[in-house]
Amino acid sequence: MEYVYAALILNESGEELNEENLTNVLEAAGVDVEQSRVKALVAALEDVDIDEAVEEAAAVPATTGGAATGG
Amino acid sequence: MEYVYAALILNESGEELNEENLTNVLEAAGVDVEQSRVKALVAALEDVDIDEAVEEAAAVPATTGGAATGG
Amino acid sequence: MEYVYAALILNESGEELNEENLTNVLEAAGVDVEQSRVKALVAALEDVDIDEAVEEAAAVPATTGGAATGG
Amino acid sequence: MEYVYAALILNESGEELNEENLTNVLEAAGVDVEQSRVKALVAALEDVDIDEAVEEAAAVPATTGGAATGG
Amino acid sequence: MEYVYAALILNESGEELNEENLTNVLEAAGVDVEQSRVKALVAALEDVDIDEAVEEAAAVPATTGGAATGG
Amino acid sequence: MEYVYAALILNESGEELNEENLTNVLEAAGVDVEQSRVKALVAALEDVDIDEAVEEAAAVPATTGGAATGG
Amino acid sequence: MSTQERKTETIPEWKREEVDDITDFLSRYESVGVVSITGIPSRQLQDMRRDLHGTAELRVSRNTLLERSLEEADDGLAELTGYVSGQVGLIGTNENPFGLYQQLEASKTSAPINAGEVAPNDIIVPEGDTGVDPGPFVGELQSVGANARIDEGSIKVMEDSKVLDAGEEVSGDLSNVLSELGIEPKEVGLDLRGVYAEGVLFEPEDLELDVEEYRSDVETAAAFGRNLAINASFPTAQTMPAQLSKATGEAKSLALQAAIEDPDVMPDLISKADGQVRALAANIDDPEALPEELQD
Repeated sequence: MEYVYAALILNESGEELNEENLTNVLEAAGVDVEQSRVKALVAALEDVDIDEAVEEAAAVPATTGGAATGG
Repeated sequence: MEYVYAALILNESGEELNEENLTNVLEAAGVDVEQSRVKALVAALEDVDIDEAVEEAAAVPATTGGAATGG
Repeated sequence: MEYVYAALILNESGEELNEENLTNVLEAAGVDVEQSRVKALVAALEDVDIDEAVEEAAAVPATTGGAATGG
Repeated sequence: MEYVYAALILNESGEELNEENLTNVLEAAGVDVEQSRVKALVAALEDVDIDEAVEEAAAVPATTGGAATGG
Repeated sequence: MEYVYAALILNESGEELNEENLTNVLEAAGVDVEQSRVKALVAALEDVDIDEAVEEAAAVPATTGGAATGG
Repeated sequence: MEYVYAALILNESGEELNEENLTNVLEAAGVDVEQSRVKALVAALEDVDIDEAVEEAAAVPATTGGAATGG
Repeated sequence: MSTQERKTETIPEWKREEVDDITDFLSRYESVGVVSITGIPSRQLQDMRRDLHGTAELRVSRNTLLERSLEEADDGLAELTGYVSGQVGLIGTNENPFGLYQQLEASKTSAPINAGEVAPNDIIVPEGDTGVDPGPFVGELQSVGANARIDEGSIKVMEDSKVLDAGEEVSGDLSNVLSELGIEPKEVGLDLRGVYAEGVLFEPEDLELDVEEYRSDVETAAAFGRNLAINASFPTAQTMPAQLSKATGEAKSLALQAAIEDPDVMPDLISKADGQVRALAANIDDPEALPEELQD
């Protein structure tokens, strides 16, 4: 999840969400960065409204998780 | 939330959650870091079991999503 | 469910949902394709708005899960 | 989601869930495959019990459909 | 329930819901048809919006599911 | 759903659930029968205990009533 | 300048040495605070020093000398002189000031309050059974302002009752009642008034951390990360099971709605058909038209 968190920091700081910035944040945290994952993340987020996606509860899986703990 | 995200990255990377590391991560993301917030976060998280909180978060969205109907 | 997943991929890629394309996807996955099931699937989906049907999956279980944890 | 669907087809067909097979399935569906996403998916699935995750999902909508799992 | 199912099939096929059609469907299924029930059913459904009634069934179980596990 | 309804009528009348009988019921209802769907249905039902599935469904509405007032 | 020089010259040697010593103390620590030590017996103060050992150091002296040292320290510490009044000491630490504050708060203990002392906060007699047998004590409680009465063989306080406002003096009667009830309204301990840490002045309210709030922030951040990963369909090891479930749920929903003849959804399709037939039957008023199983 550290890659996702890094994207979220960049989203809040207003810096561009690109491979270089992501890599910098992760390296500063001592993460052994995999470029393919950075690339994949940038690609996955390309058309995503992060602020919206973050608040939208991921319906199904969350449910599953909830049911698992709740039941 | 960027300070908290930074803490979560450090938690995953296994690096120590201290003022210096937090500052580094945030600065790498272009955040104009406030030392007092960093200090407060480090002190507060000393008493928080981050892994446990993260696990609970996985269960939470279900509750959130369902609160409307379930409540 | 592999036939249904194949239909969902075609729906996302924007390729036509026909017997040939479905067969190709399934064969690429090493599935021993039954033509009658492919035919039946295409027929069943003829008048269905797949995006809408998929969205409903997200909507419904949220309620379910919420109640499960909430109760 | 097309990458995840592709993984699920392979899981059902019993073929190995590797980069090559995923790429083949997606390409057969006309997806413009990004290798980084394929790589990231395979890596993320390494320690996941797919059947278990699928079963959990199956439990939820079943309730929805009307078949009482709980009661 | 076979009489009511027969009515549902006629509703989907678009054929008129009359005594003759109902009888035909039921006889094709090997049912020993009682004319009085056929008559009564046709009369009872005269003022019922079948599509609406059926849709209600789809809506209910969603709630049900949650309650079943949650309660 | 007409194919499923037809299968359920046959299940109630006690006639064999095969392609021929299904086709007869559907044709009697004026359905333009697709053999592939009939075939797929018979195959899909091979290992399903219909009475059990119906019973489970029957258990739900009772709960529903309770949820409506109780929830 | 001349007056100050003269003042400096008139300082006795021991004071000069004391100031030098305090100045040295100040230079050893990244964070320096002023703590009130009012009402702490000297033996308890010794215990507190020992508990702080390794984390922070307490330095007590005459206030004038503390002030002089802070003023001479010359790196912003002079801002702390405003907190030097009454019985105070300086506390130095290289730890996080937030952590220091928490530690000091946690080390505070309660103590009884004597007649003639000023209440540091509102004094409340809590609702509940006092455990005291019926007798004149009920009158004493009532006279200090507690809503008390005899109930089921003992004296009960019917509701939380404020018996004194903060800043008011404790009467002899109240002191007796409180001690009979075992209520210790005073908090005794090192009370941090202000801390100067690496260029920033913190007051107690700045240092008070709501740990629960931080915990819930962590949960929110984690949930946000999870939502983003799933909604953007970015694979992570933690969210993969959820993502697989989501995909399965979608396929199932499609299969159910399109009535796709797939073995995995047949039981659900049958259930759906059964639900529909029952829903339709529910709209039929004439029992003659209903199958036996649904007739009354």
